[in-house]
Amino acid sequence: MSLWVEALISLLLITGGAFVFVGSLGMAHLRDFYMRLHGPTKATTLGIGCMLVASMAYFWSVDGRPDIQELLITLFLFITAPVSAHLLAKTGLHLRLKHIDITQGKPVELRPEEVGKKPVPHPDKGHG
Amino acid sequence: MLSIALYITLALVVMALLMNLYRLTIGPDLPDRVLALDTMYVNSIALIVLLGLWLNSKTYFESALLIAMLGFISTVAVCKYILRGDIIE
Amino acid sequence: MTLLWIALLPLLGVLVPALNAQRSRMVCSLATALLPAIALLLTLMQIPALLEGEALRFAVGWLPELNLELALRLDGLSLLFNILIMGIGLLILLYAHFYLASDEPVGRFYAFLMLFMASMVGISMSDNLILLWLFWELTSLSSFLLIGFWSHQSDARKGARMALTVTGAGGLALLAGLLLLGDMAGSFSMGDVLASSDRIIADSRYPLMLGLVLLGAFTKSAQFPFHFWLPHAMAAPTPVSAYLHSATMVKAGIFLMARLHPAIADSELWTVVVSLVGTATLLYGAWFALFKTDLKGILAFSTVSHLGLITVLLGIGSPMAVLAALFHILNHATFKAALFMSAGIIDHETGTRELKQLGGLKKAMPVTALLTTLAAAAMAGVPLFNGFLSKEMFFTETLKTPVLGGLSWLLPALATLGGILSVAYSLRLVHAVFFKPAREAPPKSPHEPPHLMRLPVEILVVLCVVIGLLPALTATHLLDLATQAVLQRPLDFKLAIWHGVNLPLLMSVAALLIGTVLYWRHRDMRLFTRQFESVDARRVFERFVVTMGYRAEQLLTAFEGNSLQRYMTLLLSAAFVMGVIGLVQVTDLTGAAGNQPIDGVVILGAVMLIFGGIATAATHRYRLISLLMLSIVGLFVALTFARFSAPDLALTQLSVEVVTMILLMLALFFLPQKTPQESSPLRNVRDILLAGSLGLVIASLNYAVLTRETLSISNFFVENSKPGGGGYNVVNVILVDFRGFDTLGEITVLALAGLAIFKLLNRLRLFMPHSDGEGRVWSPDRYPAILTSVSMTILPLALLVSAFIFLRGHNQPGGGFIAGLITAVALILLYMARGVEWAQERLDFPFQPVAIMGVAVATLTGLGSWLFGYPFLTSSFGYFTLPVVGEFELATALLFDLGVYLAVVGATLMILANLGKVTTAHRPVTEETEKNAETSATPTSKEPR
Amino acid sequence: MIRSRAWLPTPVFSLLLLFVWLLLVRSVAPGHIVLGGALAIIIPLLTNRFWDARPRIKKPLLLLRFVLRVLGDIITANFEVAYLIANPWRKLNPHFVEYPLMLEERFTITLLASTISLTPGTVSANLRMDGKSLLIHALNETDEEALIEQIRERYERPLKEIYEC
Amino acid sequence: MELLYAMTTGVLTASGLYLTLRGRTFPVVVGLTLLSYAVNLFLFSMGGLTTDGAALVNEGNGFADPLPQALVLTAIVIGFAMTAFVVILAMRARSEVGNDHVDGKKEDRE
Amino acid sequence: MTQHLIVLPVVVPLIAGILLLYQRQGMVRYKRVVSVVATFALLFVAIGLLNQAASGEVTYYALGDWQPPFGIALVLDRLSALMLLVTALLAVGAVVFACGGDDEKGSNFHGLFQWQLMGIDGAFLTGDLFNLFVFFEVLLLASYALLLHGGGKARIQSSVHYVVLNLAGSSLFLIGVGILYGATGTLNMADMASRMAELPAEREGLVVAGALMLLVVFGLKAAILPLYFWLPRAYAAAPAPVAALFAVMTKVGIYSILRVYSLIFGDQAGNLQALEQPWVWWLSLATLAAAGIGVLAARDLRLLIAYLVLISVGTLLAGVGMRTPEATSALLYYLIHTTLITGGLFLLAEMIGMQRGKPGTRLVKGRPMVQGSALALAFFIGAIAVAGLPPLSGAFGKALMLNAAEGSQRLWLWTLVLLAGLASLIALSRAGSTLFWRSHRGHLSGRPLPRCQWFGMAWLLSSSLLLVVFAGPVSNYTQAAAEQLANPSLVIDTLINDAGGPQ
Ligand code: NA
Ligand code: NA
Repeated sequence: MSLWVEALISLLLITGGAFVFVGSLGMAHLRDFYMRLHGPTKATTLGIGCMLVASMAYFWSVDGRPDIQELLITLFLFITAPVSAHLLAKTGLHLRLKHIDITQGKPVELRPEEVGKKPVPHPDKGHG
Repeated sequence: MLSIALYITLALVVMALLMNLYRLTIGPDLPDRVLALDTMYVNSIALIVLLGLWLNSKTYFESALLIAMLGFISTVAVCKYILRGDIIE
Repeated sequence: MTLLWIALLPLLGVLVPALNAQRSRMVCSLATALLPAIALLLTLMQIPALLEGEALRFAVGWLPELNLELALRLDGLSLLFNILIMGIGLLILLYAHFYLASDEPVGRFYAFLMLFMASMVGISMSDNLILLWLFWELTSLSSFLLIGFWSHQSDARKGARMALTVTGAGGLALLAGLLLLGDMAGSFSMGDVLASSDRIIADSRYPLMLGLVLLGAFTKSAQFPFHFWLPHAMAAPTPVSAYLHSATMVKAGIFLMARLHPAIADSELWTVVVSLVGTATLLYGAWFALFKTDLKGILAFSTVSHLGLITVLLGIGSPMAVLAALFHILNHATFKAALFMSAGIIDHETGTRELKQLGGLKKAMPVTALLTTLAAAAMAGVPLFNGFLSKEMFFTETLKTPVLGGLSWLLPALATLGGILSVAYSLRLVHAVFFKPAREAPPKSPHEPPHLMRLPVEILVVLCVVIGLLPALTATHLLDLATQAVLQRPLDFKLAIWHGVNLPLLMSVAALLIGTVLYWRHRDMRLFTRQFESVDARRVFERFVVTMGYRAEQLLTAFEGNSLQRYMTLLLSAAFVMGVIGLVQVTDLTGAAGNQPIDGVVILGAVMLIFGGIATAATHRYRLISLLMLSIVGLFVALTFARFSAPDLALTQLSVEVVTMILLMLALFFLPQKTPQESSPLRNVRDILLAGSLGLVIASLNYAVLTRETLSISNFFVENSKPGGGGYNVVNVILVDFRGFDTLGEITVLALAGLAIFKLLNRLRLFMPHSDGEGRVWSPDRYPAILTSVSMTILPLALLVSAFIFLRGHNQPGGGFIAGLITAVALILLYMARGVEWAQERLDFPFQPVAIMGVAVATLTGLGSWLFGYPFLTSSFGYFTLPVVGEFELATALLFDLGVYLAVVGATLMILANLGKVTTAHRPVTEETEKNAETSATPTSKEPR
Repeated sequence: MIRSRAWLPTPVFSLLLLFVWLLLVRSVAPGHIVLGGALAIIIPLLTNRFWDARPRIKKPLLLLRFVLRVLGDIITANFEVAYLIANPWRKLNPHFVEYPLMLEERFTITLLASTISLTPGTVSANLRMDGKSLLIHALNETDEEALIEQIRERYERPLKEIYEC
Repeated sequence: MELLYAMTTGVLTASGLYLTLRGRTFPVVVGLTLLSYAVNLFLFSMGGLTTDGAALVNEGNGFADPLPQALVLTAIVIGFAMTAFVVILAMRARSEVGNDHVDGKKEDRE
Repeated sequence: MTQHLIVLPVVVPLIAGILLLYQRQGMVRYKRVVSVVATFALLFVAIGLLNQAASGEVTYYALGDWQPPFGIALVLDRLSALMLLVTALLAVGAVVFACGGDDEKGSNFHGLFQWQLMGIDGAFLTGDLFNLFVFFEVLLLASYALLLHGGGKARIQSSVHYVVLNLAGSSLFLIGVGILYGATGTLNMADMASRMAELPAEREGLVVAGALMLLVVFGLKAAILPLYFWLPRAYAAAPAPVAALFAVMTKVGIYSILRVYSLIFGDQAGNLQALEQPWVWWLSLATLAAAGIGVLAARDLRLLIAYLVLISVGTLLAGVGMRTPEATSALLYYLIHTTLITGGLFLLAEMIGMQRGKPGTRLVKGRPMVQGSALALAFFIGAIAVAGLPPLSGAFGKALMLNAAEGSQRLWLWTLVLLAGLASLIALSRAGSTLFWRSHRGHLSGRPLPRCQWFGMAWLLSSSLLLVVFAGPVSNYTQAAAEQLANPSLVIDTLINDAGGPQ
């Protein structure tokens, strides 16, 4: 394996690792749920993407034939990550999670039709 | 060089996972925990990829693929649960 | 062979009345009498042979392991008893024919009676200890049926149960005793046992054995203090009482003592115990007979008393005492049967057995009065009646025995006292019923019974008199044979009415005189005894049984508690104890192989797993959070498998993990979202300690195994995977080939789970909460649009991946199971995104047939090898070449794996989709939100639905 | 436009599946092409019934351009977000933006929402139930109008052209 | 490494067992699931821990013992079937009995 | 076909199950025919196998043509043949009974029934420890499903305990098997037994731990004292034909104890020989005591029978605990008797309950029964048999057991067996007199019971008489089986020494 290839792979790996790290860092230290959502959605996805590319490059150079299987994982991630982020955000809104005060924009109120009827007490005490 | 990069990356991923665990533990709310778990799933793909590089083996490719697919589905299930209670309705 | 017929005929006789029950009573009675009559005849026909000293035996093997033979004997003792049993039995049949009311099921009655007769004959003829016991218990059972014959009466039911319980308990003791006895004698054959007296008595277990055997005998013969059941057994119809309590059942105990006499009686212990118990019974029974006001009650207690008398004689055990005992058995049977039947006639004719309602009956029933008086005289031991003879012999023997040493005068004195009481109650019986005017009017106006009903009594009374007058002529041969059997040697004796004036005669005279006086003054005595009479044995017994049941229930409730927690604690404690016992024998926990070096990733995995495990437990009260923690564990278990070179396991674990999560969440919706704090801190500490200790044990065992060299058969699998199984993936080859049988079982389990869950979901009514655990109303957005469209995209990709994983399984990680789960999960995603109704419409195949088809495919693949003469599940594979495609491998294992795939898909969908379906139809949604949900699910109306 | 046939309802999609198959098996041996081809035909036939309405790509070239643009944006977006997250001194201005949708079909809305989530500092948080607007959370945004305009021009219009017009 | 592995199985076992000792169905079910994870790890390790073994017979040697792997696979599937059953049984029990106690208590104490 | 005879007890019910389960609904007649025919076929197979085993030769069937110890082998000896026959006899009674209408009270009865048979037969045949686990799970899951057949609160409630305990038990099973594999490196029981001889000392403790863990599991299935609690309610709640079949389920546990410890820890095992013995012995006695109390406490006929099952468990395990060929032979005789009779009694209880209407099998005053006399006769016979009274098989079984005890064992066994017998006697006479004698006066109402039910019940109860008449031949067989069992080298030689090695 040539030095350049090795350097490229190493770079890709470390970049990927850094993105993965940053994504999780954002998730760990940002101050409200909606902000924390951004890290994993974008940075982590890209980080994994980088590592997968590194892996592709590595096996390509080791086996001597193009091997781009990892693209499939990337494809999956790119399809699913935004959807899980969307659903999570929706969940957050549904639970009326607090956002930090400096958040601008319209208040994150759901419209009346997006809120169900008044809660009904459960007849079975065991529930909740 | 590659092995050093591998070590560094591994360290980064391990730290990322520990941060996921931190968020998963402290919450404070359910969506935070779910997010942390989802991220943990994705980060473990990194772990698998690194393991493959380490062992010079593509044996673990499917595991990574499955994590990508199934991690998503469990996140969907939990979100649906929080939103609607009944996940298959 | 004749012996077998003698024993068998009464037994076959059970069927006769059962078959003839529908015919007229006359036919039924006659038919029933036929077989025992023949048997009696056959028995009598053996007398010449017996007199010539022949030993009559019959034996065929039955259960050699238990030394049980169908062995019969007919000696003098059996002869005596057979004659009593069948002779009196026939008389009873005649009597019962008239006694029972016309609407009573006489067929059943006769069947019970014949069963009883057969078992008594069996006891009398058994030549094997175990066989004896079999018949012994059979008498308890058949007497239970007879006593409870009038089952609509509470007295009858209770009396029957009491009799069964007491005699049954005795029977169990007897079994133990007989087993011991057989063991001591080295044989269960009666002949051998009777010949091994020395060995038996020298054995250290002799007292125990004797106690057990006597327990059996005493309970059966109603000896004090086990006598209490007998009076209550009088609830039976009178023929039963007459039969069971004069001639047969109660005599079984006596018979046993007589039968085993040669083997076990030659000891001080026997003499003391048996004669003391007998004496106590003699007096106790006589005393209470004096004060009973029920006719049958008097007879019952007098029976107890006379049985005591016989027991005393057997206890004394001298040859003449044995003779006296046997003679009294014969005499008692005659007069007591006669008296019972008379009592029955009186009861039958007057409608009552209460003394106060009876009186002056000699006018209405002169013949019966005469017969009863004669029989009672025999019972009282009046000279010229048979009872006098045996009682005289009894007095003689009590005078001779040295059993109580210096207190030897006590026994004759007590015997005389018994005689006095006997005279008194006999007198009372006759006088009160026939001569004294009645205090109250009886329910019916009495007259004489039909003549044939009285016939048995007449016969018996005649016997009493004839034997009493001509003992030498009538009874000598029979008694000679019987004593010879009991003593195992001939005895020279002469039966005579007159022995001259001697002490026994004086005792008899004294008994008659004082007894008369006593009856005259008995009213004062009654006042005196009233103070002691308060204990009602039946009530005590009933209360005892009820209390025992109640206590048992209490104990059981306290012990079992219906608490899973307790059962679980016990199970885990058991596992802990067992593990510790193993561990203490592991000398060095760290084995020779030692530890491998550790690395960061492993530490991370361990941290995650340990944290996840503890967190799952710690957060269990917040159920969803606990589930999230659980899925950390699931994920890292999969990663651990990957880390330690098990990709198949990692894949399987991952897919199972997701399905499990979905399942748990599906269920959680219908369960409380939180667990209230309910365990006490102490309880928690206990649980933590228990769980922790067992965890420690498991960890230690795990460590001990891990640090030892592996010595496995696995090399075989590795070597044969490709050449023998046709695949590079050993794990898969093991699953579908080497151990395909396991996998077949495993998919059966999976299909079964689907079927079982389908059963659980059938007609399941669930309350669907309107809000989550915090009281928030559910989001009205049932099917978030973005999820909906993504699920469409993922499905085909997932199917492709699933096909890929399936096809490569044999050579690469993968296989039918994982592929099946991926397919199922992708379809479930569709259910989640679009709802059951929508998905069901498009996924129109039923799941159960798919799952079953999976099992079928796997099975048929296995069966296919039969065609080639190989065992079930033998695989084969080959390489084929097709144009364009090139060479490829086909293996039957792939077909097997297809079965696995189908079973997994079918079963998983059966579980998840059916569970989803439960909630679809009746989810409580208001119309308004329903409409909104609809529009959100389909934002534009242009889309076809 | 390729006419759909009964046995091959979605040729483009089938091609994609064949491609994915070849990726999976890491081989272009004829056997695998035959097998993959078969699967690429069978699977759409099996799953066809699950599509309410199949999205029809009307301008494939435009789609390619769109994909490349989004990929580029993803990369820049990530560096931006990484910088925002990693720099503790930077003051963030989170912002909720209600984005009025022009698109009507669910599939295209999904594409747009995903694109928004993957690109600069925004996550699509909620699709209103009437399907008329999308709630977006921006990590650091002060100008609401500019954001709406940027999304509209950069992503929504191309999507509308590719699929819906 | 073996020590750490054994500790992990031990802790997982203990956590699962603790949950199975709770008085409500759901924690018990979760406990059983956790327990089966622990048991699978335990069973898996009975062939020893192979850190860099080949997965396939044609990929050289240093094989992880395949037999325990096959056993664990079967155990996972059976465990899944059992968990599925018991979880739905818990639901059904609640619908029939009205509460989710497993300790024979008749009513809720809340 | 004859060379495949050994695998048929698994394959026949498996295929029958497939045929029955393919369609969920309808085809009642077809399903009944298939199920009954399959069960009778199983009976004939079992008779054939018994015939084969009676010669004393141990035969095995290497599944997939992989020879032991590598592949899974089904092993046929006298013991397993006997168990198969008992199961088939019981199954015929239960399945015919079910055709009287119980099968239609829920879905998939016959299919589940067949698969339960498959699980039971597999457990009796397999020579592989892990395969035993798999068959345990098959029979357990089928039993869970069958237990729920017909629904109802009591069934659900009792099955929660039953299922959860058994799940925990399954985990322990895996741990036990795992340790034994880790310590010996094999799963085939005969192979494991042969390795006991030269087991390194440092592994002995591990083997002990594994073996005793398994003892806990088997004890749970067999329902030995601290682990029996799941049984009474579950059995009492189960639908009659299922409860009848369950009568053999505790015997699977007992069989496993007998098989595993006599083979693996037989005389070749040196220090480890008979390591289970003290536990089994003392706990079985305690079980007897507890069951005796339960019998006295039971206020329902089904519960009473369930506790009678428990008495039989205690008695049988005491036989196992004595660990002599005589005791084994005695317990096998008793096992045949108790399995068939308690099964028959469960069926009878259902019939009585149906005729009594509302009070069901509760021991309270009820209405008189239409077919009261016939039922009373059947109850009398069943009660005599189960209480161990002459002249039926229970008495023989009990006497054999008592006779097999040696020395100081007698004191305990005799006392407890006899007291338990007395408790049964008291309870059964109370139950019988309440059910048949203490009825309300009044008109007889209700319909006569279906013929199938009479057949099924009579089929099982009549076995008691046959066991008495043929006591000699039966006990000869059990004696031979016990001797074979006491000589593990037979199995080891056949499976390992003569056949072993890769092919
Ligand atoms: Na596989
Ligand atoms: Na499997």
